[in-house]
Amino acid sequence: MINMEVNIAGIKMKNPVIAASGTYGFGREYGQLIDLNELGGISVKGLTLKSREGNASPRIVETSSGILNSVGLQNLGVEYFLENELPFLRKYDLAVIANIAGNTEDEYCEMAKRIGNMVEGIELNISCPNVKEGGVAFGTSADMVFRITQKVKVNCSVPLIVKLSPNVTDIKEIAAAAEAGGADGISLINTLLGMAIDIHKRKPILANIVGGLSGPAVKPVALRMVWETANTVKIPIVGMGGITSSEDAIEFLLAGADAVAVGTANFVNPFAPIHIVNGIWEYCKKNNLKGVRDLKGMLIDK
Amino acid sequence: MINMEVNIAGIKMKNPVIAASGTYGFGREYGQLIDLNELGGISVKGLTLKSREGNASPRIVETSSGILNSVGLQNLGVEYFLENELPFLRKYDLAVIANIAGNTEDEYCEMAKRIGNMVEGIELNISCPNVKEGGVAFGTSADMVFRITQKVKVNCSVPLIVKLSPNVTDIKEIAAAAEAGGADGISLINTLLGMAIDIHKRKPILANIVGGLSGPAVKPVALRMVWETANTVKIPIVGMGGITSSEDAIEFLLAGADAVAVGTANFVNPFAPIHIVNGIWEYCKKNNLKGVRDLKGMLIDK
Amino acid sequence: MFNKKCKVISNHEIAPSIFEMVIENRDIAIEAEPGQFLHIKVNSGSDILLRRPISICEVNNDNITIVYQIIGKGTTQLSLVRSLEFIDVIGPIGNGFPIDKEKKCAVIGGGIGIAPLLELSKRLKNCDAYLGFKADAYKIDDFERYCDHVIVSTEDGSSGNKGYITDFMKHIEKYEVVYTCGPKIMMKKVKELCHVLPSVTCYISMEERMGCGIGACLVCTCKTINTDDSKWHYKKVCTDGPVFHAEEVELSD
Amino acid sequence: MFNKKCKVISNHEIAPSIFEMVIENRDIAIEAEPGQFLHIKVNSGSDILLRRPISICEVNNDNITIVYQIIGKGTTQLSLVRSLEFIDVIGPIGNGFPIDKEKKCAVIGGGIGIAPLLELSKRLKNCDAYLGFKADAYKIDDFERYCDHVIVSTEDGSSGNKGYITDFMKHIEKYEVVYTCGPKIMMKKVKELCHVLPSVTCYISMEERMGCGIGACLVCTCKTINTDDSKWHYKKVCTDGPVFHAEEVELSD
Ligand SMILES: Cc1cc2nc3c(=O)[nH]c(=O)nc-3n(C[C@H](O)[C@H](O)[C@H](O)COP(=O)(O)OP(=O)(O)OC[C@H]3O[C@@H](n4cnc5c(N)ncnc54)[C@H](O)[C@@H]3O)c2cc1C
Ligand SMILES: Cc1cc2nc3c(=O)[nH]c(=O)nc-3n(C[C@H](O)[C@H](O)[C@H](O)COP(=O)(O)OP(=O)(O)OC[C@H]3O[C@@H](n4cnc5c(N)ncnc54)[C@H](O)[C@@H]3O)c2cc1C
Ligand SMILES: Cc1cc2nc3c(=O)[nH]c(=O)nc-3n(C[C@H](O)[C@H](O)[C@H](O)COP(=O)(O)O)c2cc1C
Ligand SMILES: Cc1cc2nc3c(=O)[nH]c(=O)nc-3n(C[C@H](O)[C@H](O)[C@H](O)COP(=O)(O)O)c2cc1C
Ligand code: FES
Ligand code: FES
Repeated sequence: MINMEVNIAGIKMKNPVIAASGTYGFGREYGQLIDLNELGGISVKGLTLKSREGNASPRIVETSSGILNSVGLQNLGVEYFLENELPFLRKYDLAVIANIAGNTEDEYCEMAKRIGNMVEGIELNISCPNVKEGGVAFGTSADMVFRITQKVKVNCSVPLIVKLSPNVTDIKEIAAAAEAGGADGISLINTLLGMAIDIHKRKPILANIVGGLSGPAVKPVALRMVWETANTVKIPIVGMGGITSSEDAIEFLLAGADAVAVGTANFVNPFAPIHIVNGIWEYCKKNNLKGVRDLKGMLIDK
Repeated sequence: MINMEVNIAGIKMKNPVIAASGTYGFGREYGQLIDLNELGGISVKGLTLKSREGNASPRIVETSSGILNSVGLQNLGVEYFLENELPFLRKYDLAVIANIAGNTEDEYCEMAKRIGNMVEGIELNISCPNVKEGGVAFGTSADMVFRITQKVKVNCSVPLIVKLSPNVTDIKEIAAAAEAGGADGISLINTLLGMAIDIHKRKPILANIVGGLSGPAVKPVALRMVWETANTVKIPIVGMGGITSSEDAIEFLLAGADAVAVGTANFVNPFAPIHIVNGIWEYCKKNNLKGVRDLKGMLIDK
Repeated sequence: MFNKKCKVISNHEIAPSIFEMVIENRDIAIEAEPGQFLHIKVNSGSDILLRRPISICEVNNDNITIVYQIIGKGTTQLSLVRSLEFIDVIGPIGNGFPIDKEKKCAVIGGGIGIAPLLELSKRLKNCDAYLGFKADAYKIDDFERYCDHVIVSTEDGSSGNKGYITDFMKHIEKYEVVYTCGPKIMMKKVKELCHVLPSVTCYISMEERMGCGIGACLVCTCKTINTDDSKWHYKKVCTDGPVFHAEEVELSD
Repeated sequence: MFNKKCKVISNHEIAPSIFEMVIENRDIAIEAEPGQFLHIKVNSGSDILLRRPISICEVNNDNITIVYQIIGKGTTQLSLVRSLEFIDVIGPIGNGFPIDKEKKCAVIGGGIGIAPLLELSKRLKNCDAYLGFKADAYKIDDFERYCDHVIVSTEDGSSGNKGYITDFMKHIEKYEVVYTCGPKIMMKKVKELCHVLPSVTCYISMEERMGCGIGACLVCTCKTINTDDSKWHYKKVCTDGPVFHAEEVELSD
């Protein structure tokens, strides 16, 4: 028997594979194609206090082995989520993580309070590159990360995961600040800021000019940052960025992630998360591991 | 007639396409396959004061639409370059740019002095992610970039281009520091720090654990940084990162680059730089431009 | 909606740069409605990462026909698929064209935009087709089979009338429902023509770049106006559309 | 050295997971020496970005034969190329095996490492071949055509002797030159056997991950010892090798 269970800072999941925020809505759509019970968890589309329309279109560009997106947190607000989306997800056996983004520190706190213990965990999105105020602005200096984590933490009734931006000079410093601020876990990476130009129209392709890069292209950067973070903090880590196959996921787990999230890969293959769960299981079996938790720290890098 | 000439901070080139440092050696090898006279310039393999052996192998991993390398500045030193490599390049009609990396500020200055005006320009490599001392350590804080640029500049008899690392929170701040320090031009991006793991051996694939990501995967990030830099500084910019086709190069020129460098693409297609020169020419012709210089600032992004 | 590996029955060029592909899948075929689309993985590498949205052109028993134009690397790759190979398809997706067999209808298509109108014509009773092309016309025979009148125009005059198709729609007031798909500029014109005629209901099939293609990622939005309170919202082209009431959508740009 | 689009004459499996491909190019064929390799672009996308180094196995007039094993996505892609298609090849590259026709030689190959030894055997005069495989042996006939004696071993005993090929090289002292290519562990053993015999010169064909493949990027280095001053240096496998004097290279790992 291989134990696929993980416990991320108190969030118990039957397997370590989470649907990444913003790529999976609130589960309804992919639920038509796969059985959501197969997922360890879902991090829902980024929520804001009030409903938001997001950025103008085009909001997506395909790049080599990646995509740029600039959705800009379109959503109907936290209240709508709790009333109309959460009950749907409750029908399934998976951990629900509420990804929240605010314009001000107070908004983050208010959302955390409002959510209470209605979900298994809160993911503090201080790394969204697609909004003018808030978002990534909170995530790029260690001081601000420390402060906002500390403030939100006291308003949280459930484990608090802080989601970090890769657009920083030193991820170790930022991760340490989140830990010092009281984060129960860290997730990374959010998207890398990028751009694409239509040379015929001589215009940026995205209406928002810049957007966030995700998909296989970013995997090497994400993996490096997860490894650096794992060597810095003691709290659990959710690794993501370009994970497409179980081999990718295992790289992240070996690098020090306790769980993984799958985003862009869903667009390509809705069954990706299920294949990844199965592949991790097989790898554990082949390597005579008792469980997926044994993978963390097995990397020979000294 | 379309004027393909560019002048990068005093470095005159007959076209805007440069072979990127470290991917082209000192021109000898690719010179067996293409006519080096077709290039606008070459930035030679990173030079150090003394000869260096570099890092252990493996030094390369292929990733999705990219590669990680960790050469670690293997070279025979600046003296050897001037005596044994430069004379070969002098047989061709192209601008030679000496890419220099030091362990200390003094080493950078000494190299700049030693090189004198024997080349058309010096590229200050303060962004190599693959060496323990020096390299990127000088390139990630605005203060240090300002200081080293200022120090080296007084020792330079030729235009000084500062090559920036993309592994920073705010490229605008770093670019501005280089400009304030007296840089005549800026080149970017060097490689993004990344990692890859062999899940069967449970070991990082690179002997150096981490390496620098280049190739098409990084293009969106590079383009965004070039655009941000062009909106920040007045000095000329050499853009690079994933350029494979003339369309890619034109994106960089529209984003604000004055010239482009081609690195990883050479490994795939030795004729890439020539195709790029031709493609830029055709684009100018099709769009009734007088010359390649007209491309800068033609982006409609306001 | 299903995610299936579908057998390719045929795939060939029917006009310069225009390909017709027939794929086989019973589940998708049974559910398919005119105006819906398929989200297709065109290769197995990570190079062309995203799927490509292509409309359902026709349904015949278990077979679905799509017609696509070579635009870039995705459609080029699709054109290289050979018969008997399998392609990975999600579909059918989205809200198709609302169908009322009693009404007098017109389908107005421009270029590759004619594709989703064929199955629609087939399911309508009283339908005229207006089909505009740049140069080479295609699929005219098929429309003639299902429509009362078929009016064709080409910009170069090589088939049918010479000019834009909108120039040959003299009596739009005789229709109760108008369906349109094609270049934005054409659909704008159609929308304007219908707008001044309260008796004509107009439906538009929208295009936008897509990610998931199934309503989860919110990248494919278009601006819509709520005709009740005049407030605008972003709606998803993939699942709120691709077919919208003409009065609801903004056709900017 | 050339960069050419070469016509594929044939490409088929000759043993489980082992393919033989024949390509045509006069320029490359004329220059080719045994031990050199080709740097091959296996597809046109950016997905499998780098070229793959594959040794020259045999040269016949304008045709070059390579033999390769399916390892990962690059070699898989290569195996899908069909006859009459063109592939992009840089070559011939590197220093081949030094040839002295007067001397008594042995070629010692393990697995896919036998490939570069075939053209070598052909150009030598007095040569024995020792060929080791895990299970399925291949290309034995060809070696028998060019060599005095061919000794084969398989780990499962399915052809030739059962065991490692190094176990069947009893009298290595009878050779003046030994050439080896194969798994590191095998080459290490061969190197050790030769090391104690000053009369035997041993050449080793090295492998390392490559970027440019032509000597420009310095990613393919292996550790070498200068036998004069005992100082070590990194040398490039692609152009300083792939063939090295056994005493010069470190076979660590
Ligand atoms: C609902 C819907 C139905 C469609 N039906 C058809 C059809 O039946 N026949 C047909 O030929 N085309 C149809 N299209 C357009 C078709 O999706 C694009 O032509 C195709 O995606 C181009 O891909 P490419 O890789 O060849 O081009 P590229 O320009 O290289 O594509 C780059 C990226 O932009 C996206 N893109 C480019 N053009 C469009 C577009 N017009 N709409 C949406 N995304 C685009 C691509 O999907 C890709 O992500 C439809 C589009 C939508 C949204
Ligand atoms: C000089 C030289 C000659 C060679 N000759 C032959 C030959 O004749 N027949 C044959 O079957 N193989 C040969 N190889 C090995 C062959 O290059 C690899 O098996 C092949 O590159 C694997 O590619 P892949 O994409 O299938 O595997 P993957 O493991 O997916 O490749 C991933 C990356 O690692 C590199 N890589 C993996 N294994 C090797 C290796 N052993 N050596 C160098 N790079 C590697 C690949 O090139 C690629 O960049 C030779 C290697 C070298 C250096
Ligand atoms: C379309 C899209 C929307 C996203 N929206 C959010 C979001 O609302 N909140 C958030 O924290 N991350 C968001 N992300 C980032 C992903 O959760 C994830 O961190 C990133 O995409 C890297 O993982 P991937 O490469 O597997 O996609 C979004 C990503 C994409 C592609
Ligand atoms: C193998 C390799 C070696 C490199 N060595 C150097 C170097 O010595 N000095 C330097 O400034 N940049 C070096 N670079 C970075 C390139 O010059 C360039 O900035 C980077 O690769 C991005 O461009 P590309 O995507 O076109 O390769 C190296 C890159 C590669 C791939
Ligand atoms: S493409 Fe994802 S919501 Fe429409
Ligand atoms: S592969 Fe570039 S030097 Fe050998």
